[in-house]
Amino acid sequence: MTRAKKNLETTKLTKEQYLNFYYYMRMTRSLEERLTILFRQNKVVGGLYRSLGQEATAVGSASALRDGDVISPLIRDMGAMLVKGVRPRDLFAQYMARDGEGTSHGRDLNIHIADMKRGYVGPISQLGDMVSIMAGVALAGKMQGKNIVTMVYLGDGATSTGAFHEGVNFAAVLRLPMITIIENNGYAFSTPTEKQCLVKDFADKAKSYGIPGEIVDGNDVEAVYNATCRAVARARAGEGASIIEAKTFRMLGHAQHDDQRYVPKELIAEWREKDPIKRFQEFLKKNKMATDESLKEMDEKILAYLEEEAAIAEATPFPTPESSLEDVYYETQKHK
Amino acid sequence: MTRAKKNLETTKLTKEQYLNFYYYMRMTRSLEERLTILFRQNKVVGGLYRSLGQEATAVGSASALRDGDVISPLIRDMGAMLVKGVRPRDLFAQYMARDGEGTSHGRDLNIHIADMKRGYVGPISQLGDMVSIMAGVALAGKMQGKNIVTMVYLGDGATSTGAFHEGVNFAAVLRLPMITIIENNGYAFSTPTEKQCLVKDFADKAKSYGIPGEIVDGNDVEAVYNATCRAVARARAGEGASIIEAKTFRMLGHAQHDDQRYVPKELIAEWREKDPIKRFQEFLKKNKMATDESLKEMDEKILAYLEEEAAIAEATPFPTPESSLEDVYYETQKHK
Amino acid sequence: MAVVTYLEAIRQALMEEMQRDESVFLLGEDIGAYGGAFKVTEGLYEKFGPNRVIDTPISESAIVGAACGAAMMGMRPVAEIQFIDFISCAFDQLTNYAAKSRYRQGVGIPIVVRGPCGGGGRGGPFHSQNVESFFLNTPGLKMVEPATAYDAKGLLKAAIRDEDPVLYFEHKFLYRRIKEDIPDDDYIVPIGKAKVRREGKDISVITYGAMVHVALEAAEKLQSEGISLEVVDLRSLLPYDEEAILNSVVKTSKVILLHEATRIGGYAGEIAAVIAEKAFDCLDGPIVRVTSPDTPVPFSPPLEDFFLPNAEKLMKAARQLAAY
Amino acid sequence: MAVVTYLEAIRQALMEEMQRDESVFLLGEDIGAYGGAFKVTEGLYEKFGPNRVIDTPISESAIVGAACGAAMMGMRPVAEIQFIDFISCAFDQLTNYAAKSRYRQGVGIPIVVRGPCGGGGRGGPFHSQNVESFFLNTPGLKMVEPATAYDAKGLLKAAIRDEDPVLYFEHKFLYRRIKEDIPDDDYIVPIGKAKVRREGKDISVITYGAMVHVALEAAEKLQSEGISLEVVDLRSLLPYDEEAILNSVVKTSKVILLHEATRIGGYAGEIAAVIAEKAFDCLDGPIVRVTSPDTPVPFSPPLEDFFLPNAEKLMKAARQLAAY
Ligand SMILES: Cc1ncc(C[n+]2csc(CCOP(=O)(O)OP(=O)(O)O)c2C)c(N)n1
Ligand SMILES: Cc1ncc(C[n+]2csc(CCOP(=O)(O)OP(=O)(O)O)c2C)c(N)n1
Ligand SMILES: [Mg+2]
Ligand SMILES: [Mg+2]
Repeated sequence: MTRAKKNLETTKLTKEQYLNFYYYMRMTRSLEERLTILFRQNKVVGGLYRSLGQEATAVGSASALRDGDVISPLIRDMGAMLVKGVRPRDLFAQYMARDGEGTSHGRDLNIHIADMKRGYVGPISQLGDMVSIMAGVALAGKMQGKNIVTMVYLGDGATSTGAFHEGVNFAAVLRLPMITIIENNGYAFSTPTEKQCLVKDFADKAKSYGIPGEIVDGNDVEAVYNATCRAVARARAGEGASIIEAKTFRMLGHAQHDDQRYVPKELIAEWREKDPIKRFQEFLKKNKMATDESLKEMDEKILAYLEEEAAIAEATPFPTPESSLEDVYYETQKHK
Repeated sequence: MTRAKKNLETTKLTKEQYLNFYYYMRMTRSLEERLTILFRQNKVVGGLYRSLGQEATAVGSASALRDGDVISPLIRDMGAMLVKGVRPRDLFAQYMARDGEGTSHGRDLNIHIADMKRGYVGPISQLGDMVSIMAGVALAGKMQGKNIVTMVYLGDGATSTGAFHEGVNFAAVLRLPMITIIENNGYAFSTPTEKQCLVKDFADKAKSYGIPGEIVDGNDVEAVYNATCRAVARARAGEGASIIEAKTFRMLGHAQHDDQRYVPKELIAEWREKDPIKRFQEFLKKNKMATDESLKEMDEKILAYLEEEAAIAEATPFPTPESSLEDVYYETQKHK
Repeated sequence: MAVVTYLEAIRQALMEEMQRDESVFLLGEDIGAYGGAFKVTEGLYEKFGPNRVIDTPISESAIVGAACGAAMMGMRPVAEIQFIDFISCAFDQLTNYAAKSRYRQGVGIPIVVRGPCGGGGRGGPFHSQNVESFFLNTPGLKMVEPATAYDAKGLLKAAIRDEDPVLYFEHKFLYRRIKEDIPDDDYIVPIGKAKVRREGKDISVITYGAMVHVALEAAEKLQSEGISLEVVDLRSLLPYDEEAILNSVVKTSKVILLHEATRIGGYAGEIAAVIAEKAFDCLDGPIVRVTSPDTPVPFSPPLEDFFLPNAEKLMKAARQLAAY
Repeated sequence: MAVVTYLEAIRQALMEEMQRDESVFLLGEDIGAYGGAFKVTEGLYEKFGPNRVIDTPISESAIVGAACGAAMMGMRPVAEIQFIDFISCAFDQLTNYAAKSRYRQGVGIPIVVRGPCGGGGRGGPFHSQNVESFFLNTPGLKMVEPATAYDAKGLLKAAIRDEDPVLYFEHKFLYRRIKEDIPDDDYIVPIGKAKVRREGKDISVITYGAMVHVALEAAEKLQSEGISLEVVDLRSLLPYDEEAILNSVVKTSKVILLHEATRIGGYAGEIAAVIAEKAFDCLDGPIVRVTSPDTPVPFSPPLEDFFLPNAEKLMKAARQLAAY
């Protein structure tokens, strides 16, 4: 039965689904490119982080979820947030430290925003901590009979934290419907994976928790989607937690200020060939789901949409100084 | 070459070595029995923890080490401390909260005493923390060209801590000569292993760090010794860290106050048959290394020795109240 | 009304809150069938089952993290830390996730993290600590520490119903040593309100937890010497009852701050600062701290007895201050 | 003598100590070839190689733990925490292992744990914290925070040579903003000694870190108003220089305690308590705290600017106190 269900959920994608993959990957990249412009214009406050080359992982995995499911994204997972319904204006405003619904009202930075209704939690910077948070969300869902799934994203580097270990083990033992997506992009800041951990495949970490671990090509959006569907099906069937390792690559530095001179040029060149968007464009064309023209049209629509959204964000005011004193406790909460 | 060395170190035990195994296992058990009497006489301060049934793990593993190597024992590893040269009087005095060289001067409890010369570190109660401490000791040894090995003992329960994870991974990545002995004794306080972790074999945790993991019968002192020798040989050859899972059983409650009613009677009965000392006695006799009489003689010698040691400890005064103010900083250090 | 110990009062609060509200559940190490290291949760597993009394792996960070996550979904988790000393392993989750969530992402975290604190039990450096100061500089957290069975129950209920993360410190020395008649019906002790345990006119002793009893003992003994101590039991450490503190100082003009935690960086500093800032005019003498000395909590009886504040030490300080 | 920034002074101290003593080595995240997130260790990897400048996994607890273990063997590790906010992940190892080792097992832990603290850089809640109060109630630890390039170098050298664990907080706002001529030859700034940065007679401003510069700015501006501030730079937070504090209070009779950390449970409490206990007689006015308000550190420029103490806020408090 479980098996049947799995097949059901992982096969026969519709054209609409494929085009959605494209839409969200393209949107992610264009949004980040737009942010880069804002960054150069000194409108972005603080660092700017890119997910260039990793869009397929974020989009493919989040696309396997449904309403009610909750994700905890990181800086490389804007694509997953977009799939879950964040508005580009929220991200623009957030990066520009503006106020407004959908932002953190200037309290926190980059993608640190939550919308429990849309299904994303605002992570904290301390890497690994979100794993047990999402185990708790999954636990509550189970208690409340909601049959939801939670998904926590983190990088190869974050697997070294004690919090990662405690969180995954906790979810495993309590058989919680939580999926951990390890985005292995080759580096943690300047540190290559071989200095982070001796395993070649981070999916092997699953063996230490007695849960399924699967490796997937993180630059193949459909493969990511399918692998996630399998894990989601297990989770919904009550079979508990899973780990998915998405093998991908960080095509830019850790953040805008990092020129990643420590990354061998050949490696970057090699991975440029595997660009998930370019690759998916070819796939769509080959399978007659798109033409150069239709893609161009979609791209332009996205750009126009982002332009509007950025304008809305730019028109959003900064929060008022005094508002910084609110919301520490329920008793002083203004923003609900 | 490494292989040759391994064989060299793991084969052909002398009669003396075998008798030493027995001596230390017997000493451990008798010492703890003596402590139990002191406990009933209200002379032990705080809780009393026993390693009944686990003596082979502690003794076999520590016997594979040499001078200069450093261990971090836990409450079930008095046997390892004895092998490393702790005096029974130190343990008696320590459990009775007395002063004196070789104790913590009444500051800390049970086996929380250190002797860097003899090669044991005083653990702290926070489980898992000692792993990275011992990684650091190993790192220093390596830097100082000492070719020493460090060994950290912990239970099945402690593997759930983030500190365990960070410490083992750290040692793995830096290829440090550190051996982690996971004493899987079926329970962590009242919690059975299946509520601690879904893996059957804790040795599988090694797969998550890319280091060797070996399962050994923890009630077979020679097997433990041999497995540890293999790991020690790897460590000294520069091959880095290892995990050994010793499968054993906690024959008494977590501490004296715990009647372990939560442990199925059959399980206890089953493991009573596997008692490491009884089993080793048979082995010695079968191999003509001992007779009932020679064993009895040794046992009595041990008892007499412990009696003397306990008397010395009982005669040791409590620390003076004012001494509690010393040694917080180097500037106020009295005890060197 | 029934006579219950401090420990039973805690258990009652858990039981009643779980009965009252389905979203209340417990998680921690060995709290299920075993009933917890101190048997605080005894019987609750049998009553509410494994889904609401959850045994966890030895993972304090995950315990607190999972509690936060569940709270975000509308649950009301109560996490037990087997000894409060081990909360150090969850320091990060508490101060960075739980405390800041409402502020930075608009999502409240109504959790309670409770556990046994304090010395006097020959627990040594890792089973005797008082950890309140570690968390005092973290906006977003609340902290309470009851001194009586009545408050133990009422404060725990208030903590469970509170919308924010509350650290609930139960002094293990009091678990079975104190008992009192407490009402059978539902009541809470509001967070943020102190209580004057004994009226006095010469010196205000501001304290909390097990030290309240030390203060009362000293007050009783000093009466015959003509020194009248007022004993203020803070009950809530964060937020604290500034009004009650200042009222008492206005009345007595002299203050002793008493706590079991060590001196430097201890809780008294905060209260000294508030008084020295807001009631400076009323002060007729130095603000005196009576605390443990600046060492880890030692294990051996003569050392621990020397270490802990007691009625004699307090009386000595009070006599000096009275003579000032 | 050469003009160096605060950041360069830190790097010089590391370099010179590594040259002087083979047992000194560095460990932390991205500190090797990359030179650290703020480039503090830049060039050291090239000079001393991978065995003495060790890149680690993202494991703050293991970084501190391994440093402790190495120190027990006679090494002198200096651990970098990429942002001091992440020290929360090593809170347990620091307070329970490092701090208590000498006391409970007779083995000293001469480590330094250093990292960038403080706000003003639009770092938000997790890259701007001041964490000194979290550690103030833990006997066995030492803490320092330099305000000048000279002290940055001298205190770091003293910390490395110290026999006990020292937390060394470097204020990231100062990294490249301040510079000065410092001696080429070896010198240390002793731990536990404050420095009067500016003599004054009306009010003592007791502070440390980046706030020293705020205090100096305010002092300069208030001079024309006829208010004379004395600025005491604590430099060492644990132990602190009680004598210097009391001397200044005796001189001015009025005190403002200034720090960037938030108010409740902040460092000022300890100093207020010491003054209110030991210099009560000399006080001519309330002890005033100027601190950040009790919220996480907000990210957006208008919020962070509103949040942080500055010369205006200090001047306002000083005017009020002067008029008292
Ligand atoms: C506990 C903790 N330590 C250090 C950091 C600083 N830090 C932020 S991102 C990062 C690298 C993360 O690498 P990885 O997990 O592989 O994610 P990626 O950036 O590659 O997506 C580091 C070290 C942190 N955020 N949290
Ligand atoms: C971080 C931490 N959490 C909780 C405890 C309380 N505690 C002490 S021993 C123990 C059980 C340990 O089980 P295991 O690791 O299997 O060792 P065993 O006692 O079976 O040898 C627990 C929960 C602790 N010491 N440290
Ligand atoms: Mg990465
Ligand atoms: Mg066990």
